Amino acid sequence: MADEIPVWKALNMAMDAEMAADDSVFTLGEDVGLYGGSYRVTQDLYARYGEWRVRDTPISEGSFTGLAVGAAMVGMRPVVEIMTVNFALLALDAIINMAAKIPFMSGGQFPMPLVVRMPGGVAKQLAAQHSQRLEHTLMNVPGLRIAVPSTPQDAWWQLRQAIRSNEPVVLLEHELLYFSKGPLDTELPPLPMHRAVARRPGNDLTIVSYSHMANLSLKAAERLSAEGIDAEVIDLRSLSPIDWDTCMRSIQKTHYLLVVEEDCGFAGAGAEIVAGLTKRCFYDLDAPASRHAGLDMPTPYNGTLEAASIPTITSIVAAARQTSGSGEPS
Amino acid sequence: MADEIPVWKALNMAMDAEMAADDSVFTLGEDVGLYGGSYRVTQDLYARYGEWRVRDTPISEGSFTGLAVGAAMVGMRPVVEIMTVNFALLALDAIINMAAKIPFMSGGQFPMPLVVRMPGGVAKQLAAQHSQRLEHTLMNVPGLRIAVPSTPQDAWWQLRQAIRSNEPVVLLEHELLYFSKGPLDTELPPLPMHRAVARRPGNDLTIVSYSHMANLSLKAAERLSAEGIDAEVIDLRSLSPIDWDTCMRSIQKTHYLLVVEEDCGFAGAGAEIVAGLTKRCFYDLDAPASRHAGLDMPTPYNGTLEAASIPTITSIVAAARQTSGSGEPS
Amino acid sequence: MKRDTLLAMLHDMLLARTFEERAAQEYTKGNIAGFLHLYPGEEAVAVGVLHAAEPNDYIVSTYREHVHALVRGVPAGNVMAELFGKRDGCSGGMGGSMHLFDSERRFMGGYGIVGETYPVATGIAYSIAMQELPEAVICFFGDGAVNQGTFHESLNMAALWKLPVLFVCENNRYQIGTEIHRHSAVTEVYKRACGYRIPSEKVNGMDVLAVHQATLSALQRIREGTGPQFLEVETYRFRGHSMSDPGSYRPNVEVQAFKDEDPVTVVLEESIPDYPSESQLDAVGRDNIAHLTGHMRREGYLEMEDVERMKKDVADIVDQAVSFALNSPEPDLQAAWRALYSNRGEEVLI
Amino acid sequence: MKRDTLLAMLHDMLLARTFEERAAQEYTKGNIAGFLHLYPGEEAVAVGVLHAAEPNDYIVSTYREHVHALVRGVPAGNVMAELFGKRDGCSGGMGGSMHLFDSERRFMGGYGIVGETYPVATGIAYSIAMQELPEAVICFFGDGAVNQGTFHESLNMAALWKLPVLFVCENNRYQIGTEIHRHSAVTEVYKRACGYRIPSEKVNGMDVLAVHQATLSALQRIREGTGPQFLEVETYRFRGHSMSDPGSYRPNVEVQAFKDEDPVTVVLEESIPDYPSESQLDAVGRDNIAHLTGHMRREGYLEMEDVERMKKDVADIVDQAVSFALNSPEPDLQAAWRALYSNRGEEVLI
Ligand SMILES: Cc1ncc(C[n+]2csc(CCOP(=O)(O)OP(=O)(O)O)c2C)c(N)n1
Ligand SMILES: Cc1ncc(C[n+]2csc(CCOP(=O)(O)OP(=O)(O)O)c2C)c(N)n1
Ligand SMILES: [Mg+2]
Ligand SMILES: [Mg+2]
Repeated sequence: MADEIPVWKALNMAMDAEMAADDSVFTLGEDVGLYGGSYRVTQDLYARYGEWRVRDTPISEGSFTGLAVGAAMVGMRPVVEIMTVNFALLALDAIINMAAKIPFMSGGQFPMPLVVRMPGGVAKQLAAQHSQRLEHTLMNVPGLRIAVPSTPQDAWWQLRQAIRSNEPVVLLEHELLYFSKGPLDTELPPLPMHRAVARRPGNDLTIVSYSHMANLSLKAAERLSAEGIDAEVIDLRSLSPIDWDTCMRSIQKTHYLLVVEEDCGFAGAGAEIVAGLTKRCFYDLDAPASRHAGLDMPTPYNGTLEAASIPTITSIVAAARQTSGSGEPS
Repeated sequence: MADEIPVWKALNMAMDAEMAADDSVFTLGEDVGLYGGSYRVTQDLYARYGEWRVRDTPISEGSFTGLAVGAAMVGMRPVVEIMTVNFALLALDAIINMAAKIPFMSGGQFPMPLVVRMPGGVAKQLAAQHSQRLEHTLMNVPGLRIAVPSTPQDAWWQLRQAIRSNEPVVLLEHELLYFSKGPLDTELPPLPMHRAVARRPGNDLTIVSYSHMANLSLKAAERLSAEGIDAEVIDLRSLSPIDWDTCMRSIQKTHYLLVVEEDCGFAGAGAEIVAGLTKRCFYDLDAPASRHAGLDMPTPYNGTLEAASIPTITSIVAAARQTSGSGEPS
Repeated sequence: MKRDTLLAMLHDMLLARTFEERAAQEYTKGNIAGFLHLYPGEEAVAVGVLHAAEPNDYIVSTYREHVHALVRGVPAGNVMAELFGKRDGCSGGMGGSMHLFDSERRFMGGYGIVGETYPVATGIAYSIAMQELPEAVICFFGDGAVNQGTFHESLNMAALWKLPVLFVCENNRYQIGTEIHRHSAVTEVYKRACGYRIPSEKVNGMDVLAVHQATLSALQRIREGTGPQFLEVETYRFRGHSMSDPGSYRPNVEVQAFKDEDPVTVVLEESIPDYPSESQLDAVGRDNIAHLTGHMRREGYLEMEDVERMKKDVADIVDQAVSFALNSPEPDLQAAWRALYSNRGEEVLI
Repeated sequence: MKRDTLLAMLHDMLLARTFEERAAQEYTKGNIAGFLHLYPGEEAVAVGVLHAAEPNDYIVSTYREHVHALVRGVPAGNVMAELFGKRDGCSGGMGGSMHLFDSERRFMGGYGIVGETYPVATGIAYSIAMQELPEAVICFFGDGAVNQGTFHESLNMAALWKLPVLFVCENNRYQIGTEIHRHSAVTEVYKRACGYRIPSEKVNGMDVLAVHQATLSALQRIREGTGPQFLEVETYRFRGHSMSDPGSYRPNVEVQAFKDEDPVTVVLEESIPDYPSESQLDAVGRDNIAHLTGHMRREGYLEMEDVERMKKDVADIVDQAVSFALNSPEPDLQAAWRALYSNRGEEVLI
């Protein structure tokens, strides 16, 4: 029987398991050590593995991420924690121009077993600069892989798989998920790291989502079912690569697609999901695929406006109704 | 009668005109001064306006772009030249977290008459790090505007409009266009800065493109016409906002859509264009909208491979044939 | 120094402390959310520096900037309303605690991404220099912020072009939980300005007069055209990094040691005429704030009544600020769109 | 110093010069495209530094790195083939001139984005320190690169954690067309290491022996565990920044002045026994390379035949490199995909 634990704990256990198993795994970032990590993901690791393997850094995101790139080239397995995704804008050269390109530019001579963990998403009134979303930017980088776990079980395995991979992997962790609990069964074998899963089967409409929004979509689906709309909810689990097949199979059954994403809609992750699936399922779709996304606006600090700027369970329900043809016409 | 001049010259004249008209316009970047700019856009301005208004900078992209943000807040009109878009990854915090957010976060208290010019695109064997494309990243930033001129006439007006705007505008200039010539009629009134134009009318298929690829698409359309396929070519001229109406009118006429883009296809600019237009024109489209894009691969140095990694006139012709149902099924 | 000046400083320090402690309470009550970084312990920095600035100077600050805004003259009600996310907040409720702005008072913002203050300040200074105006920019940042690349890039440009910026490092010895010797190879922050040949000085941040004097001289040099200046102000924050940080990485004895030289409580205690005595006062030594009150008392500037009145005044100001914030309406979504497109005017885009 | 060592250095300097001038020709012929940044004038830096390195040390370089690769032992044919974009290029034709890599020789790449070498080198050094290996990393960068934020961030971390990196600034006084006094507030680059308390020294980059000696000592200190070291090597590039730069921003007289102390031509001229004379040689003064040949000739190390043979040798090597590059096949698209997914192995992703 699996215990119920929060996502941060699953990540913490995953870090511990991989660090115990392999001396070349180390982690670095601001306050990952003595302080134990802003969201506790590295808690107790400093005491257990010492300062060389759990390294507190200065506020130098560009260079400590680049440092991890250099270490990965010589076979170390660094796990960078960028305190939050908002500061990753300062590390994009290291991630995009270095980590993702060195294996290619060198003709395949170097490994890049780099993991970059980034807490992010819209949390609770952190205002515009601390509510940045980077899905789309990272997705457009060939050579980079992106995992977006939404449950403790996925967090546990996807972090471990990311650490074991020789390719650079970004883990986008949603700040609102860290303290949400779910079962973790460490004996369960892993899914392939980038496989999508249908969290809820349904026949009337396919909702494709990821991370925190996948959980909200599930809750919305329950409400929808009370109204007689039977939605299938697919949690992508990965934004690069995307598991198109799982999505296609669902659309072939439901004929309607709604993508739910928290990032700004214009040129967000949903653009690729919708474009990719419309191309693949054009003749299966009975209506245009819809996106229900964040507003194209920096996140307001005011709590009511913040909530209005991103999808909520209620708004997902409304969007689903409309997509499946059961709502008022827009 | 309009003279034929190269794009760099049109930009140079636009800079000159705005600097002459308004003392608060200044430009800064690496080698924009004494050297005259890598692509000659700032040629002769140093002698004419002096070092304070034409400022050579150290290699400090993050900070000199941020410096321009500060200057714009107090009403100056800085035009930053990031030597090439590839170095803009180092300036994204200034562009995204500062320029695009300060007017919003301050509740609308500050102007942001900032222009950031970036030569970019895939040029001639500059290899992976110097062939970065950032369309999609910048498009996903609310508060930012993006112009992508493809002719001297557009370069002339769009740069002037960008300088006069109080909002932050990024000008993506394609490196292969600087020395391509076209007419410039300085007496012609400007189009609205973000209006798309049909460069060639046609009835069988709509090709939506921008920048260098719009020019290649035009040439492809000529070849297609010899085969009896009458393609309408729309040059977006702007990636944010996008002029949906002009595109929609075309699709309502042709019923087929091909988007041609040079950036990596997965989560590229085309994802939004296709998703946005499919949603708006779902019932007008006789076939799924197609994207013909760069391969999802860093740009190889080898010239043959580089050419194979992005659309060419020939490959656009083939993609158009297939989209319009006249090619071999894929 | 003039009595009024000293009293004004004391007033602002008391206001700062009262305002921040009240903000902490309001946070606990749920009226404020998000990250809340408080300033207790560091008041002498903001007060000493900003009392030396002219109204035409510009201020650029961090996410720990409520007190900078207050001392700069942004009304406490508008600051509190911003923390509450209300329409009358100084950023219209869009920015919150980390993003206070007031263009009228040339308060150019609180920035949430560490290291952003350098380029913003340098850019404003560039504009000043280009127009040959007699103004200066004051740029605040922490000891942790010194290791961000923009520090290096911006200081080099400021020095190269002799821009009128005063760089003020609020060295409270911690970058959240990381103590300075674990984040900086050189812990004497003022020495790090040497790589740019920027005149640099270390000041005791517990001594508001020393901070004030050093700032006056630095601004004077800037206005004479010598280019940027650098002050490292040694200080300490009594609370955790933000409301969500218990601060358990610091030994209690360390926190207590600094509290003992707290600029505000010392001023308060000192201002009660009989305790401590003059001789006790003189013996304090390390606490230079004591010298201020000592000085004020010797000059006959400070009476028991003054302090009582001031305490009451600031308590009233803060109470009123909270009522004002509570009563201010929430901004609506239209206001948010207006803020986003505030610079669009009548422009036709498409 | 041993005769063999000196001859080997001379050989590498000649090879470097010949290789680069030939690359320029091949560029003009259209066999090489893109940006091509050449090294003539700076040979003594690469040769002096890299002859002091051990095979287990790592080298991290910039886009102006052909000579670093050659001196490190990457065969001229593989370097030339990479410039040609061919399959036998040391990066399989994927990287080109700016991105030479050779994992076997621990040549960790040429980087095209200015400032990337610092963090890469620091990261490799972190791995070395963590494993307590006796290795070091040599990190090259230009004078212009010193103003990138990563310089500051990386040097701080390297110093803080005492990482085994030798930072080598190739100060050729120009950042493309911007002379050093117009890009740096402090033009003595070695002084900029003081902000991190990294031992730092300025060396005459026209003197291969001085460069070699300074590098040996610095590496020695690194291996003793004292942490990072910094060398500023003063040098000059005779050509424009890249093939597309005529270099017209530099006065001719300046270029000529530096050419007069060109490490390579001086070595060549000096090695012709009768011209210039010993006394002429001694009079050269500023050109320390002349001291090398003078030294070598006095020791009986250098004969006319040696030089002739060497010149012929390097010409042959370069000729062969060009034929090798010409004959090497082009990589196909499959090879590109393989390079991109080289680290995927049998991994099942979906
Ligand atoms: C670029 C960036 N990285 C990390 C953070 C998270 N963060 C916020 S404050 C802080 C510590 C800053 O320390 P210091 O500069 O000393 O200022 P203090 O908080 O002590 O006033 C950190 C790491 C951030 N906001 N921005
Ligand atoms: C981040 C970044 N900005 C700008 C450039 C363009 N650029 C290439 S080399 C160069 C000058 C570098 O000068 P320096 O560091 O002195 O090296 P040198 O070329 O003199 O060897 C510039 C500006 C770049 N490659 N990367
Ligand atoms: Mg601090
Ligand atoms: Mg140089």
